[in-house]
Amino acid sequence: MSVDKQPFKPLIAAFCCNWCSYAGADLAGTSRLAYPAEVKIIRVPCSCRVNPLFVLRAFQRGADGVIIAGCHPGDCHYTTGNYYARRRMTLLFSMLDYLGIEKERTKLDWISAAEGVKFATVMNDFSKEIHALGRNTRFGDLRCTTAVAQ
Amino acid sequence: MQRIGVFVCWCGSNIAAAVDIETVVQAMKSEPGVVYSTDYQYMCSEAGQGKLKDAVKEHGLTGIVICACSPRMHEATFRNAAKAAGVNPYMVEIANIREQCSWIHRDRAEATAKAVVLSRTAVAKVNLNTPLTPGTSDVVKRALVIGGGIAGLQSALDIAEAGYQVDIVEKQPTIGGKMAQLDKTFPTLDCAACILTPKMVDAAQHENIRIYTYSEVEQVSGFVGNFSVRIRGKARSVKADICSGCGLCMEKCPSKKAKDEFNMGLNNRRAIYIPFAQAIPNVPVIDREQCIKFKTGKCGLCARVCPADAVDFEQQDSIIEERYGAVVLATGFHTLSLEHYDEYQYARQPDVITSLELERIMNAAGPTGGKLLRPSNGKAPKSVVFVQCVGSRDTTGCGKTYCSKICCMYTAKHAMLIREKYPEVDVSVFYIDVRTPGKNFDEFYRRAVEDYGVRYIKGMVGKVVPEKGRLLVRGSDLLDDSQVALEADLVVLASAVEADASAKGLATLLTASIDTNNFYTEAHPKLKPVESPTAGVYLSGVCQGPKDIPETVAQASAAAVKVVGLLSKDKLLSNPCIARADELLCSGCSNCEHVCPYGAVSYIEQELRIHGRNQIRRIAKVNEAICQGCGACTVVCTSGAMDLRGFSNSQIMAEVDALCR
Amino acid sequence: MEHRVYSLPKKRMGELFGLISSSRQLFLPMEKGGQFQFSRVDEHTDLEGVSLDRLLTAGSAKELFFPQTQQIAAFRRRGKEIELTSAETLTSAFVAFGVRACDARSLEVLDRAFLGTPRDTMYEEKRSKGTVVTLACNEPEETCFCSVFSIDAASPKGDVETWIAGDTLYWRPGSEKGAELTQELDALLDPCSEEEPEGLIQLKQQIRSIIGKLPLGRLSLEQFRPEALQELFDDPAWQKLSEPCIGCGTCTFVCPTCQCFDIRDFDTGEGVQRFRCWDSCMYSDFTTMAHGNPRTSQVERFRQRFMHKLVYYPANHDGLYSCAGCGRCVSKCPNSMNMVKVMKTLGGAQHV
Amino acid sequence: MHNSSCTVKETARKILESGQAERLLGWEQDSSGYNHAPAVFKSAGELDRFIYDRFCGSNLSKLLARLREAEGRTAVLLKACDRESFNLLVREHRIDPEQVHRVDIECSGMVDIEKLRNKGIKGIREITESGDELHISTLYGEKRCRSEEVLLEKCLSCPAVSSADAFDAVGQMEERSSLERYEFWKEALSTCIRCNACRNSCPVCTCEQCIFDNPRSGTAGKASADFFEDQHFHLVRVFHAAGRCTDCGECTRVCPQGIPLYLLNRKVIKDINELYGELSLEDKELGKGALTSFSFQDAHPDIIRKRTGDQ
Amino acid sequence: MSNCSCNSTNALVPTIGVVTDIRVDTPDVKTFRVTGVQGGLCFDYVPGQCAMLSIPGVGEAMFSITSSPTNREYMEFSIKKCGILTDWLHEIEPGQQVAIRGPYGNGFPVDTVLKGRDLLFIAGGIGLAPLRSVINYCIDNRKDYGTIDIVYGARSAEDLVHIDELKTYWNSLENVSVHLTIDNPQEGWDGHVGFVPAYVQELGFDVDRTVLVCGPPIMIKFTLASLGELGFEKSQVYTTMELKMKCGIGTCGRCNIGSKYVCKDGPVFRCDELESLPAEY
Repeated sequence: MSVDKQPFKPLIAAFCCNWCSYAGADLAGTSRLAYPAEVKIIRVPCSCRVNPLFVLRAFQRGADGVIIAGCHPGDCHYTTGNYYARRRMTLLFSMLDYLGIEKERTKLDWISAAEGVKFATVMNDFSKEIHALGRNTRFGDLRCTTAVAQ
Repeated sequence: MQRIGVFVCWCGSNIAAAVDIETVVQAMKSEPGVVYSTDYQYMCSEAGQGKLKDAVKEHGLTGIVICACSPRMHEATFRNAAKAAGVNPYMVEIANIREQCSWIHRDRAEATAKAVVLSRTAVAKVNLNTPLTPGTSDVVKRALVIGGGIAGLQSALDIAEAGYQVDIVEKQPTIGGKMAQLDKTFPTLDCAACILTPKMVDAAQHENIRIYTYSEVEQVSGFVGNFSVRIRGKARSVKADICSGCGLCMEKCPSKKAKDEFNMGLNNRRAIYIPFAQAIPNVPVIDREQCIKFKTGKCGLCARVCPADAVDFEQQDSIIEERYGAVVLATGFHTLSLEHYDEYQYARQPDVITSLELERIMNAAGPTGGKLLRPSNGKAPKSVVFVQCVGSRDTTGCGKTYCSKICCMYTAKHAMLIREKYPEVDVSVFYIDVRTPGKNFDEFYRRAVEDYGVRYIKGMVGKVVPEKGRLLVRGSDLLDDSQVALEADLVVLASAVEADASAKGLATLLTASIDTNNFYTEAHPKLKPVESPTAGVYLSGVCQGPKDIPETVAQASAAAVKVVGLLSKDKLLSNPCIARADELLCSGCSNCEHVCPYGAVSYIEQELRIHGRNQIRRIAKVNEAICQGCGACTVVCTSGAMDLRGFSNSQIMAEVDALCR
Repeated sequence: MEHRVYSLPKKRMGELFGLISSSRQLFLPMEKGGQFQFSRVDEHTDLEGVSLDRLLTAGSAKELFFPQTQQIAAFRRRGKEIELTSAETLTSAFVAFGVRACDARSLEVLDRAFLGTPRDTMYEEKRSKGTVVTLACNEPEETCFCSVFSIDAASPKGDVETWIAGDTLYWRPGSEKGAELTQELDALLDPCSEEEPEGLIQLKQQIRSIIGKLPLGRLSLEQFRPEALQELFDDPAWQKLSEPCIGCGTCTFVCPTCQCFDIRDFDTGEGVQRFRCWDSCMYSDFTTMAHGNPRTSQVERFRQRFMHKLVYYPANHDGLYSCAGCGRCVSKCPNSMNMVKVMKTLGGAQHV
Repeated sequence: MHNSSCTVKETARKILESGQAERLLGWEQDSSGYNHAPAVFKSAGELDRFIYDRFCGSNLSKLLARLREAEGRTAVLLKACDRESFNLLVREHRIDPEQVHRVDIECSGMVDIEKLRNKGIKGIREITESGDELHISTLYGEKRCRSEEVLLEKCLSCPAVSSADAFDAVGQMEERSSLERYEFWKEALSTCIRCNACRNSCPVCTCEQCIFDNPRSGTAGKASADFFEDQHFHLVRVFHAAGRCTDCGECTRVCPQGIPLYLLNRKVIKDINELYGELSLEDKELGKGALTSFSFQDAHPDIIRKRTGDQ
Repeated sequence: MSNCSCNSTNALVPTIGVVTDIRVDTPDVKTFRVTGVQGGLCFDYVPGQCAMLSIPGVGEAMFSITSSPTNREYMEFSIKKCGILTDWLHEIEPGQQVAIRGPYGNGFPVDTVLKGRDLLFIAGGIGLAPLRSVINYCIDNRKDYGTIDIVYGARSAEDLVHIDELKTYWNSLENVSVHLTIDNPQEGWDGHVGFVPAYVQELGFDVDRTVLVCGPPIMIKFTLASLGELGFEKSQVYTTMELKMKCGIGTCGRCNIGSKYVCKDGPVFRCDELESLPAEY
C-alpha cells in the first residue's frame, strides 16, 4: 500500500505539569525555540496526575512515544508529586521494557518554567529517538491504527 | 452533550502568520458537540470577549474553547468573560496554538495540522467538563502561634497589631526562647535582653494577645480557617492570677539541687523558680520532681511564706479548647547534644563547653555574673579554643549534614568579646570554612581576626586531651599542612542547631510535613517559604531551618502577613479543581490518604445502599478546603474512585484520544 | 445412509493436513504457549506442535464457530449523522480436525440456541462453512463424564468421524458435508473393504471399557427434570456450593456449551466498531441493567449457570442437557467448584 | 504432609469446639483426591469433610475478605505464602483483624495438578505420598513422580520448600533481547481469554468495581479483540498490584491458560527491591507501600534506558 | 470494506433511523419520534414490542415502542434518563440519527385475547410507555374492543407522562375513562392522591375485564394484590418485562426467568405464567 511509502511521521504525546514544564514549553514558544510539531502537549496539574493508564492509552491510540515532564525534584508545586511520579513511571517504563516495548519510547524529564531551551532540546532529542525507532508496532490497538503491523 | 463554541484567535499575526485560521475554524465544525466555530483577530480584547458573549447568547453555548495563547496567559480572562456571559467559568478550555504551535513551527501546513489537533483535544475535554463552583468556608479570626521565642513573639505581635486575636503557646514557664539566653547579638553587639524583653512585655500587654506558658498543644483537628486545638496548660502549682511575683518562695525553698536550665545547667536553682529575672509571666513554677513537698509530702515552706497564698500543691493541668483560623509554627531549636562526641571530652571535662553555655557565662545575669571563669575551678582562663562545626556538616552519621548557619558569626562574636574584655587571653578558632554572607558579617569577622587578633586555624580538631589540669587540643592546620596541639583552659564547641524535639509530634498533629532533619518543610522552597504544605499552617523561625535573629524576625513577620491575609477574609474560596471520591467505588484502602501531601483525605464509615441493602463501608472523604488538586491520590486509586475535577480520568483520556486520532 | 470407512497410515497424516489446508482453512489442536488450542494450520506451520494425543484443548471447539470477539457492524458518526460502514465479514470454508465427542455434542447444543428464531446469522455463517472432523478419545481422563449425557466417545458424531488405532487413521464421513470433504481427499484416503475394520472394532471396545471405569461415569441426571425446576431452584444447597465461587468466568469461557455474550462498542477515533464478545453469567455485572440487577449475589449467579445447563435448557430443548461432560470446568475452576459437585449435591441420594 | 494434615484438622476442631471462632475457612475434600475446594466450616461436625494435604494451593485470604460482613469471628488457615496477602488485606482495611482468628499452618509445598498432567499422567484415580514421591494410580496404570517436580510455581521460590531464587526466571527474561521478550509475551499473553480468574482470585484485587468492568472508566473491556488488549489488561493488572502484590502465586495457579503471570508480578517486585529496597520503618507503620512512598534519592526513570539489552 | 447501508440479515445489525421530534414529558422523561432516514416506519410491529436503540460509541438499550402501529408515519419512544445512553439521548436535538433494530418480543395479544374485551390499563410512571401503544391501537380500532379504563399514577403531577393525550384526547373519547392519581398531595392538583394499587381497589372494577399492567415492580406487586381482592384472576392480567431484554433475540443469556426467555417468550406475560417462574425478576 502506498501508506508505506510516506515518510514516517511519529506521534508524540507529552504530559506536562502545569507549574513547571508547561510553563517551560511556553517559554520555549516565547523564545521561538523550535521542536517538531509531532510533539503535542497535554496539560496536567502535576506530573503525579499522570496515570499510567494515560500513557498506555496514548500508545494504544497510536502514539509512537510518550514523554512526561514535571518540576525538578524539590521544586514540585505540590511539594512531593514528582517524587511519586518518578517511582510510578520508573516501574511503568521498566514493565513496558520487560514486555518488549522499546524502552526509548518512554521518557520522563524534569523541566522548569525557566528551561525553555531545555524543553526544546529534550523534545528534539526525544523526537530524534522516536524517528530512529520508527513506528510503534509493539503496543497499540489494531482497531485504532492501521499502521500497527499484524 | 455540550453546545460548544470554538473561537480561534489570530493574535494579530502571531498565530495567523503560521496557522491557517480558516482551516482550524472549519475543522472544528465537525467535532462532536461543536455548534459554533469562528475566529477573531484578538480574542482577548474587549471586542473579542464581546464576540464570545454574543455567541453564548445566540447559540446557547454551554462550553467554550478558545484557540489562542497559553492558558497561563489568558485563561482567567476568558473564564471571567464566560462567567459574565452566564457560562460556568470552568466550562472554558484553551487550546494553546501560539506558544506551543505558531511560534515554534515554521511550516504552515504542519503548524495548521497541529493547531487542529490541539483544538480538537480541547473540544474533547470540554465535552466532558462539568460546571464547577468553588467551595467556601468560614474563617475563625484568631491565630495560634506555637512557640514563644523571638519568632513566635514577632509573628504574634504583627498579627495582633493588624487587629486579630492571637494566642501564644509556649511549653516553657516563660516566653523568650533561646534569644533570652543570649548575651550579645552579632554583628552589632547589642545586648539580646535589651532588645528582646521589651518585645516580651509588648506581647504580654497587648490586648489581642493571650499567652499560654508552660503549655503544650495536644490535639488539632479541622483545617484552614477553622482549626480546633486542644492546649494542655501544665500545673504550675502557683496560682498565676494572685501571685505577685515577689520571689519570697524562691528565697525560702530548701531544695537547691536542680540544674538551672536557663543557665545551661552551669549552676543550680530552687525547686520553685522563675527561669530568669525578666520572665513573663513573672510567676514561679514548682518543679514537682525536685520539690520536697511533692517527693515526701513534708515541707510546704513556700506556701507558708507566700503573702498572697498563691502556692497550690493540688493544682491540676488545665485544658483549653479553642478554634483558630491559622496556625504559626515557631518551635525553634535546641543545640545538638554532644554526649556522644567523645573526642571533644564534652561529657567528661567541665571546661569543654558549648557556645550557648559560654553565652551564659559571659552574661552579667549568668552563673558567673558575666566573668569569664573556668567551670572546673572558677579561675580565669588564659587560653580559649573554639571549635566550629561540631555536629554540623557532619557526614559521619553522628551529627547533622547541614550547615547550622549561625556558628561562624557567634564564634567570631565570642572570640571578639573575650579578646576585648580579656586581652591577655589567647583565643583560637578551628574552622572548616568561615561563612559570613550577611550584612556587615564579613567585616565583623575580619575585625575579629585583624583588630582583635583572634587566631583562626583552618582544620578540624581530632582530639581534646586533659593534661595537667589543662586541655590539650590536637588538630590539623590545613593551610600549613601541619598538626597542631594547643593548650587551652576552656574549649568552646559550636554545637549544631537542631530542630526542637516537639516539631515531629506537631507535624503529625497538623499534617505539616518535616524533612529528614525534622525541620518543617515549606510549601515551596522558593515561592512559599513561610507556608507549610498544609493550608493555614505557617512557619516562623528556625523550625523551618537554621537562621539568625534578623532572618528569623523577617520570616516571622512574613508568616504574620500571610496569617493576616488569611484572617482578613470572611470566607475562603477553595479551588474547585480538586479531588473527590466516588463512595460507591471506594474500597477504603487508604492509599490516597498515604500520598496526599496535605492530609486532605480522611476516612469515614458510611452507610451506603448497595443492591437494595444497607452496608457500612469505609470510604475516603476529601476535605475540599484543604485539597490543592495535585491529583496524586487519583493515580494510586486503582478503581478510579478518586478523581480530580477539572482534570478527570475521562477528560484526560478523551484528550489523549483526540490528540492521537 | 451409512458411510463407509476409509483408512490412512498415521504417518501420512501430514499429507492429509496439507491437502485439506490447500483448499480450506484447517484448525488443529496445537500446543501454543504451553497450552493446547485449536490453531490455524497452513503450509508454513510446523506440524510438530500438532497434538492429537492430548485429550482436550484448553478452550473448546466452540471458539471456531462462536469466537470470543466477533464484529457485528461498524459505524461512522459525523455531526448528527450515523453511517453504517460495514456489517459482518464472510467466513471461508474451514475444517476443524480433532474435535472430541463432547465438543461435537456442544455444537448441537449451540445450534439449538443460535439457529432458532430469529437465527443468529453470524453463527450460522460459521457453522455452514465449517466441517467438523471428530476424533475418538483413546484415553479418556478421570474428569470426563460425557457418557452421562449419552455421548459415545468411542464413536464421536461429526461431519467426519475419525479414529487413530495404532498406526492407522480411520475416517468415516458422517454427513453430506463430510462426504464432500472425503471426496476432495480421495487421493489419500483408502476405502476399507470391511464395513468396520478389525482395528477399529478393537479400539472402540478398548475405549468403551475405559469409559466404563471412569469415576464420574455414573452421575445421575434423574433429578434434573423440568418438573423439579422450582424445587431445585429453592434448594438451600446452592448457598454452600457457591461459597468458593470467586465470580470469574473461567468455567463459562472454557465451557463448550456456554453461549452468553455481550454487545459492545469500541470507538477507534475514526469510527465505532460494534462487536460481540463472550460474557459470563458468573460476572457480577452480567445482568446489570439501567433499572437494577435481578441477580445481585454470587449464589444467584452460580445457580443460574447450573440451572440453565441442567434444567432450563433441557426444558426448552427436548431434554437435551447443555453440558457435554467434557470436564473442563472440573480441571479449570480456580477454586475446584464444578458441574460434577453440583450434580452430586443436588442429584439426590445415589451420589452420597 | 500427613502429620501436619492431622494437626491442622485437630487445630480446626479445637477452634470450632471451643467457640474461638464462629466459622473456619479451610478446604473441603473432593472424591477426586485433588480437587479440594475452599469451604466454610461452621461446626466441628462439618469437619469430617475437612482436608489439608498437598492439593490445598488456594489462598484463603480473598475469600476471607468476602466474609467481612459475617457475624462473629472467622478462623482462617494461612500457609506461609498466604500470610503476606492477609497482612496486605488488613493494611488496606479489607479484613478486620479483630474479627479474624488467624491460624498459621505449615506447608511443604503444594502440587500443581497441571504439571502432573503435563508429565503425561492421565486418568488420575488416586494420589498417595510416600517420602518425596507421589504414587499416582491411574486408569492407565501406576505412575510415580517426585513431588518436587510438580510443585506449584509459587512453591519453587518458597524458602520453606525450595532454595531456588524467586527472581531467577525474571533475571533470565531480562537477559533476553527486547524483541525476544516481545515475542515471548505476545505468544504467552495472546492465549489469555480474559476469564478474570487471575483478577478475581488475586487478594490484591479488591476494588469494589474493577476499571475493566466499569463502563464509565474509559478502560472497560470484557474480551480482547487483539493481543494488544491482553497486553494492556495484564500491564494494568500488574501495575495496580505494584507495591502491593505479595507474590502469593494465585494468578499463576488459577490461569486456565497456564500463562506465566508470576513473571510479571515478580518483575515488579524485583524492580522495587532493587530500586527502592525496604520501606522505611515509619512508612511501614503508616501502612504505606512502594508506590505510596518515595525517597528523595530515588533513581530517575532513565535508569531503565541505561539497562543493557537492546532491541 | 463494503459500504452497505445495510440489507444485512443479521438480527444484531441495526438500520439507521432519525429522530424527527423530541417532546419533554417530565423532568426526566422525553418522548422521541423516530422515522427511517427516508421517512416512515423503520419496521412493522405490534403493540408491546420493543426496539433496540443505540448511538454507536455510546451504547445500546431496549425500549418499548410507545406509539401504535396504526401510526404509519413514525414510531415513538418515551425514555427515562437513567444511564449512559439515556443521558446522552436526553441531550440530542431533532435531526440526530440513531441506530435501531427490532422489533423484539411477542407484544400484547391485541388481535386475539384482547379482541372484544373490556380493557383495564394500569400504569405507573414510565410504565405507561408500552401500554400507550396498546391504548392507541385499541382507540384506532375502536369497534374491536369494549370499554377502556386507564388508571395511571406517578410520584407527582410533573412525573405524569403523555399528560396532554391523557387529559384532552383519551379522556374525551366515548367509553374511555382516565383515572389519574399522584403519590402525594401537591398544590394545583385537584385529582386523586394515593398509590395506584389502592386507587384501583377504590375504583372497584368489575372482574369481566382484561387487565394490562405496567410500572415499577413494587407497583405491579401490589396492584396484583388489589386486583386479587377485587376478584380478578391472574390469568386475566398481562404485564411486560422488557427491562430484562439485552440482545433482543434470546441468545445473549440475560433475559431468562427460569426456562422462559423474555426476548422470545415475552416481554408480555400473563401473570399466572409469570407466577409459575422462579422469583428472579
